[in-house]
Amino acid sequence: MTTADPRGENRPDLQIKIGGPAGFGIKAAGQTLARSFVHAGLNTFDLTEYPSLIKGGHNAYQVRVSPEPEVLCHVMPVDILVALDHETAERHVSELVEGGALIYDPDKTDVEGLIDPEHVCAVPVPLDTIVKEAGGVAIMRNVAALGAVAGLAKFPLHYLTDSLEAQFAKKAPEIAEKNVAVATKGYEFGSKTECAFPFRLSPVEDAPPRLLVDGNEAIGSGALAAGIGVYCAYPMTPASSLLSFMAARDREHGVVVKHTEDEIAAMNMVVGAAFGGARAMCATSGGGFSLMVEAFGLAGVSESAVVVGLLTRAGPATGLPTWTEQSDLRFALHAAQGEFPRVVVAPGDRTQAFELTWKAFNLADQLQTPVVILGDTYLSDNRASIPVWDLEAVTVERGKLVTEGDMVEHPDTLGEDGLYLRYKVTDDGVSVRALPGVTGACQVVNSYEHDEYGYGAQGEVAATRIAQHEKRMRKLDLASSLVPPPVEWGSEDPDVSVLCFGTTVQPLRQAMAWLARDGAKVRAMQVVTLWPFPADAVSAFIGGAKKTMVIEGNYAGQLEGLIREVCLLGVDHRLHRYDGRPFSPEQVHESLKEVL
Amino acid sequence: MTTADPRGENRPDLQIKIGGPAGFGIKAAGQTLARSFVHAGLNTFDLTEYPSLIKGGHNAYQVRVSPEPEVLCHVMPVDILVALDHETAERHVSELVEGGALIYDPDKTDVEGLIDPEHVCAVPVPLDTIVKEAGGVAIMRNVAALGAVAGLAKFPLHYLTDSLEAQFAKKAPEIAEKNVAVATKGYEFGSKTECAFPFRLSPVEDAPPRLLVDGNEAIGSGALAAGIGVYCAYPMTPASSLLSFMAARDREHGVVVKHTEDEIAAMNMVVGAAFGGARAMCATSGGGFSLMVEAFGLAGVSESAVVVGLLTRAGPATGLPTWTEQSDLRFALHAAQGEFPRVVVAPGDRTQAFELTWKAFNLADQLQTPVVILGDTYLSDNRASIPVWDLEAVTVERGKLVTEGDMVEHPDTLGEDGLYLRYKVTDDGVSVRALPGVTGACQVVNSYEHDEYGYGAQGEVAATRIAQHEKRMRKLDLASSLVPPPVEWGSEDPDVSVLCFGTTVQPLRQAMAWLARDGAKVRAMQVVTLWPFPADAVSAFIGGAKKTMVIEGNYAGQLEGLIREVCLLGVDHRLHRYDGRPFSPEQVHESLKEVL
Amino acid sequence: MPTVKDFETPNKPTWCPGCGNFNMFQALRQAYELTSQDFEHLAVVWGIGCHGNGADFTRCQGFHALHGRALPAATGLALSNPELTVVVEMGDGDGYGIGLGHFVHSCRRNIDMTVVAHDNQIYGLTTGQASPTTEHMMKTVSTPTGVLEEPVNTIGLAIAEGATFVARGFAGDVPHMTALFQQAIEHKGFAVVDVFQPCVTWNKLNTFAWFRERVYKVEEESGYDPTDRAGAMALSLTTFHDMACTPEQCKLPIGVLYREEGRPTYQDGLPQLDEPLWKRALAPRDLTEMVRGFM
Amino acid sequence: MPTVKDFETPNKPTWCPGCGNFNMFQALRQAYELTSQDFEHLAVVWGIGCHGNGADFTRCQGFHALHGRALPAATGLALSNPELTVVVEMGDGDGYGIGLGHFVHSCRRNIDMTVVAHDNQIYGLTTGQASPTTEHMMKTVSTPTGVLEEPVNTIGLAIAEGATFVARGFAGDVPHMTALFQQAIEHKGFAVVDVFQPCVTWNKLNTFAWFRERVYKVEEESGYDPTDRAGAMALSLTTFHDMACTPEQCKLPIGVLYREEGRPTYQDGLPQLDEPLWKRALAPRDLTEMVRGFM
Ligand SMILES: Cc1ncc(C[n+]2csc(CCOP(=O)(O)OP(=O)(O)O)c2C)c(N)n1
Ligand SMILES: Cc1ncc(C[n+]2csc(CCOP(=O)(O)OP(=O)(O)O)c2C)c(N)n1
Ligand code: SF4
Ligand code: SF4
Ligand SMILES: [Mg+2]
Ligand SMILES: [Mg+2]
Repeated sequence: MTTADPRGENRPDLQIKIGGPAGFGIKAAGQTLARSFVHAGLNTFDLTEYPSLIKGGHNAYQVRVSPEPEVLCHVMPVDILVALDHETAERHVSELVEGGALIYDPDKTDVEGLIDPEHVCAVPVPLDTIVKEAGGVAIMRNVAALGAVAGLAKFPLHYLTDSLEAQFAKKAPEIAEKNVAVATKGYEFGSKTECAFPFRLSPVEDAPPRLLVDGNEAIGSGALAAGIGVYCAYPMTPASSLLSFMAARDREHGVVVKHTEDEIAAMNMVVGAAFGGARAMCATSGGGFSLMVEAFGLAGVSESAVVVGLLTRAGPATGLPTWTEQSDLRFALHAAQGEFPRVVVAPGDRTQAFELTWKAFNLADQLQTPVVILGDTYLSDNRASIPVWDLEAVTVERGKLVTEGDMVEHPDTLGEDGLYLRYKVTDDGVSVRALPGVTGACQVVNSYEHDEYGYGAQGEVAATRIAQHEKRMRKLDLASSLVPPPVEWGSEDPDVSVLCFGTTVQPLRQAMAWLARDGAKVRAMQVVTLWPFPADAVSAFIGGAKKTMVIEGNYAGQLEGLIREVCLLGVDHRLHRYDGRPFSPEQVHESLKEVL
Repeated sequence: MTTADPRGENRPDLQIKIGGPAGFGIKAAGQTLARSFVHAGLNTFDLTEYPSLIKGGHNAYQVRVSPEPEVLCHVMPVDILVALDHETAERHVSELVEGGALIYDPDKTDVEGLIDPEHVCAVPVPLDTIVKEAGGVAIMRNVAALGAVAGLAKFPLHYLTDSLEAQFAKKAPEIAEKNVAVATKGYEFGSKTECAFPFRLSPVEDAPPRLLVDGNEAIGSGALAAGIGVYCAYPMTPASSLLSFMAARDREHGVVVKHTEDEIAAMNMVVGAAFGGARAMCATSGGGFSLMVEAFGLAGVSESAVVVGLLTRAGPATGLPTWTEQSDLRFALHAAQGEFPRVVVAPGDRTQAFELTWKAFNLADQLQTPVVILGDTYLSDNRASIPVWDLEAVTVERGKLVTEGDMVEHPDTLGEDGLYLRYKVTDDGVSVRALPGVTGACQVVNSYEHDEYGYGAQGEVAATRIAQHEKRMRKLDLASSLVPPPVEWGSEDPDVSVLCFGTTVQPLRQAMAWLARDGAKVRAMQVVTLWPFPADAVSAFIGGAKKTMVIEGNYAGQLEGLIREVCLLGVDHRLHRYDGRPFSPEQVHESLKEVL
Repeated sequence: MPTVKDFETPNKPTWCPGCGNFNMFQALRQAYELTSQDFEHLAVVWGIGCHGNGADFTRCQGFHALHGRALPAATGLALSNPELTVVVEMGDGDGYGIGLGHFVHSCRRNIDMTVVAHDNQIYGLTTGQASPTTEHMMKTVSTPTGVLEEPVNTIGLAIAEGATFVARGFAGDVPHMTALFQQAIEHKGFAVVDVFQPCVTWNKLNTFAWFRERVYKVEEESGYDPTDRAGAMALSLTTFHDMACTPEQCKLPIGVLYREEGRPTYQDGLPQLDEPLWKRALAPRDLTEMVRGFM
Repeated sequence: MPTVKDFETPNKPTWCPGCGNFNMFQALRQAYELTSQDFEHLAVVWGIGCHGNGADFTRCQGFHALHGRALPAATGLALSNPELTVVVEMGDGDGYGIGLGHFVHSCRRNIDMTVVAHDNQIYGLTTGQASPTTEHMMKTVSTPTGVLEEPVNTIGLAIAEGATFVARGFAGDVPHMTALFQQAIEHKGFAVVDVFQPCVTWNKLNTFAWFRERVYKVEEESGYDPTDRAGAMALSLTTFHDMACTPEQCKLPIGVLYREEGRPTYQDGLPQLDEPLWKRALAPRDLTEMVRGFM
């Protein structure tokens, strides 16, 4: 996908790519770099690519950095390529822009013939030697390279060294010292380069504070903010880091975090914990969700307030474990036998991930039904700098919940016999939920169809079944009034109207920014809540449009199919991707231009 | 649902209902009765209703019998009610038609006040006494009652006694004898009844032979005919009897039948067995399928030829274990992460169940992908008499399969290095599959994305991924040309055009027969293959229709949604049912009349 | 405090007349009375099977879980509220078959919980298929030529994997069962009581009479030491038996087979579980400090 | 017959330098040569984990199954063709964690198959979470305050549940491992070889050096009787150990810990499995007789 660089000539941003063998701390290096940029008031957007191998494969990490108030997405062209080994240079040198720079170790790589010095600035940095001289260890080669990047871009060194110091201060001050020495040496090499490198990164004064987080950190934070009590998971890429995130904070925040024996246990435990009244969540990727399906249905019929993170990767089956895809939308909508209300929300970025997560807990409690947060590898794995979350906005809405006291104080929840009706048929479908411990709250939370008490035998009576089934399904109406609406932006008088869901919003935003700059008129809608589907809003969006397009990261066109099914409306154009890579904004830009 | 009896005045058929406590052999009794009818050249259609309890609940079994060449469906009105206990009489007496008969034990039930002798013929039969006098055991009360039914309907006793003799001859001849004595005595009571009972059942001479089978027997037979080698299952209503069916025939037919530790194992074993070259199948209901989901995706990505029986019941979760529903259609279509080709076929009756099952094995082999047989409790549990299957029509098509020899004889399957390419990219998406044991057939059947050899690491290369993913998905085109088309019948110039899938075809056929008799013009389509969806046929069917309607046994309108999604066409009317009961033909009839 | 009768619901038990579940139900209610349970804090989680129908008959905080998943559901419940007494009733197919993994991992956890297995050596509810504890070579509808597997050694498994109270009861002896249940509930840690529960409808081999001729109480054997782990594991091997074994050949020990006091429970390792966790969700958690770490 | 080198593929192993998997891979190939395997009939099934990457490196009839599901996949394969030699390579998370149920049920079956566990006491591929064999209280990313569970007693479990060949190897001793693999493959029945496989990247406790100080060979102990089931189970308890245990405190037996000859295998109970079952699907089965029974 070699496309022109739509960022244009006078762009303020730089895209830096660091590549090397797996297991060489590439990701950590990229994150350190990003952190020091953000501390300097710049904004960043990272992209990591790695195979499902601990070592031996090839890893790459990109940091796009800009002084502008927001970096919307990663981009494909590379301004500075840091090749920690020869393979990286060979693999990625073609991605360098005209005038870009290659940082490499002259003892490892011969750039002769690899680059044309007319077009690419060669920056030799003897990484090994620097590290050896500083008495450091091999992994510090990264740090030397980071120093060179800073030097090359005239970025004040102290942001980097401060960042390194903060990072290592706790572990061992001598290591911090060595890192600083290595970075400083690398900086020298980077700044004294002979060829002209036109880009420079200056700190932004008085920039508002930024958070540097990936999607899993955002989801985890949202869950913590919501007052989560129990988090259960079995590791699975890209959800694993969310387990580590929660586990690292369990005692401090009073959360029980359980690495379970499998995903079946995780989901069942979460339903059990929800019965106990804890806010409970599990998260996994598609394969683990497959194993959760049965208990997901249990949550539906037992009306359990649970939150499930489904962070998808490229399938089917084990598929491409470390690569992204948006192909589990329909699976999320239809998983489990029988019919029950569910909510599916798909955050597009880290800000939404935080917000939708705490909101998911409210929805689960208000609706007493499972809520799915549908993310993907592209979101989970990559950090960007974002505005500080609005912690004040977080609310805890637990819906019709009785936590203490005696059910006699809630006479409307009792049957004629004075006993508590856990599944009382109500207009909005939601019954008052009394927690274990509340006097008089005997109940059966049931995987069988059941009557209002929760008893299973009576569930077989046709009228009871109908009443309970319809009661549950009625919750979808309530849900429609509670769930986050789609997000629209762009031209008021568009030539093309584009729909997407989830993380595709990021490249789309970037592509649209470029198009708007060039005067093209595009309007976009991100369908935030996938179920219940915002039929009216989507129909209205499509209804008046000149040309319509759906962009989604799968083969079959799942969002498009959903639009067709719910709105009975077709779309004119579509862009799909299913090679494990996220959409690039260049690709989206190109594709929109074709349609325009 | 009290509706008129659309069978009309001079109907030739009789509906007999036997009810009593669970564990009293009600089902066996009904089946015996049906068998003796079929032996007399009559046709039957059974309906069994029972709770998920071994004993203590209430069971009912209906047999509709007719001298006509086919009985299309069960009906609701009852002509003869056999009440083995008082509860049955109370529960079901209102279902009796004008002029119907109640057979009851006068020592157990007082019909005074329960029936109006003007309208219902009371047939007291001292069941207990009969059994005692014959020296029989309690369960023989059923047999006495069957005798009374035969007597009442003037049905020659010997069909019943022959049937009993055949049934018990093996076990113990003395038991057979006692049963015959009891039946004979019951017959006397039935035939000497005082009130007029207008209906009578005469044997049909020279009737063609009939099979008396339920859906699971039909599916099991289809699998056996296809040459199944491995059947794996974990018991789950209504699929359990299929496991017993297969297990009872394993050695005779050379099939390895494994009751596995769970459904996860069942599905994974089947994929393993398919690798070995056996024709392999598993079956379950929705809950078990939930657990199979991950390995179902494994079958997809590894291109394994497996057949999965998904015999649905009313959900969600444990739901209503012994009751029917058609609510897992979308689940079957979207189960498992990622995208891969699958075929879903839904038999409507026992004839189709046999045919579609052996065809499913051919499709699985030809496409090297999983094929789902989507049935339900209504099909699995109930017997009807049907024309003898066309065993001559059965074929074994194993597709591109090499079972023996050396791969050098198949040079087009080898890479440039001379090694076998299990996943060679082909035009139709299907690669030549060589079984273990074939010389030179080294391969990796892989749950990861992979290259043409099957190696996983290369699957991460974007181009390889795209080639393999597109290759797999292309199989859907081939599938479209191979799968069974929809079935259409009815008026050529319809006022209403109705669509359905699966077993709903049975009540629909009956309702349409009644409507046709009364001159109404209805046309129907049974969508036999649900995926790949027959877009053209369905669009054509709907396109020219005056009014359209979908009838399906679920809440959400899943078939309708599919039509909307694939054909971008709406339908005008719909009839849903989700109380665990199958549609009755009366209900369908009524509903169609409203629409007409 | 509630007494035996109080733990009933308006629903009449629907088990087959003579089923071993009736006695277990009786013994359990007695144990609840003896251990002074109250309705609000007695949480019972059932699997799916005939045993699970007890959910309709027991007044408590009930959870009728999925087939095989009673243990993880119960674990989640226990981990959400330290004030509950958590009891699991599971079937043999349920707990030792499809749910076996959870059972072993729960043993390893020594989670404070009582597990009662209704071990009728058959699938009752699905009408008589072989279960993981069905005798070797027994014929059932799913194994018409005989079960080819050895039965699960439930006791050996539980002891080998870390359960700290492992007992076996017999549904024909209510007082003995009651005492076992009581001890199990009072035990701090993962307590398993595997009960021989004759299924009178489907299991025509392992009947009340069959067991009566074979069971003996370990506590009546002089010298049996339930704290000797290797000894208890060795004894567990004696529960393996053939279809044809005579009462002399297969003696079946019942009673407390193994007990270990003082090992920390899973909950002991969770200082954050010092109160019901719903109390953590009364208001948004203050994350100001944590969020600063992301800046 | 193929020799060691022949069992390689064009793909270079990608394990971390120094990983215990290299030695296991070496020993396995040697065992394949020693047991005269041919490519056509040697079927190896892998779970998902670092160990599973062996699927790319081993020339055979390979099946890279789902995480935790190598055993049922292998079982299906074995039940479809009696002419195959079936070997399973599984991880500790894979086989003793998520797949534990299958492991126990496979032991009960005594299915004729060889299972090699790459037991590195950690989740390698998902970057260092606790596994079911991780030491009690060890800190990992998923258990930053320490694992609260006891590790699975893999050996005790296998023996208690019916495996007929149970051995333990150490990835630091290739000849010893090779001999174990060879015996396991030659054993008729369910053969388990659990191998201590240091993960040099994520498990900084159970290193090669750590094991070298602790392992000893049971066959060198005078008087060890691997046919004594209770004795072997008792010995399995000695594999439980603490993080802090000294080489003196935790001696780890390796070698053949239990073996039982002559017990019928699962396949022995299946007379219908007398030829590869694809031969049953060459033409439609004649059902005329059976169908008559429905008339
Ligand atoms: C996932 C799943 N598979 C299968 C079933 C069907 N099922 C219900 S109960 C049962 C077995 C019952 O046996 P057991 O656990 O021993 O309980 P019992 O009836 O003997 O008390 C089965 C297989 C189910 N409910 N869920
Ligand atoms: C259902 C499912 N859950 C989670 C994963 C993610 N996963 C892949 S490997 C692995 C654990 C690996 O540990 P282990 O089995 O010990 O193998 P090792 O890498 O140590 O060889 C996990 C959790 C998966 N592939 N499938
Ligand atoms: S089937 Fe067996 S276990 Fe179930 S209720 Fe009847 S006797 Fe009890
Ligand atoms: S992570 Fe551990 S187990 Fe995996 S390859 Fe590296 S050293 Fe081996
Ligand atoms: Mg049982
Ligand atoms: Mg491991």
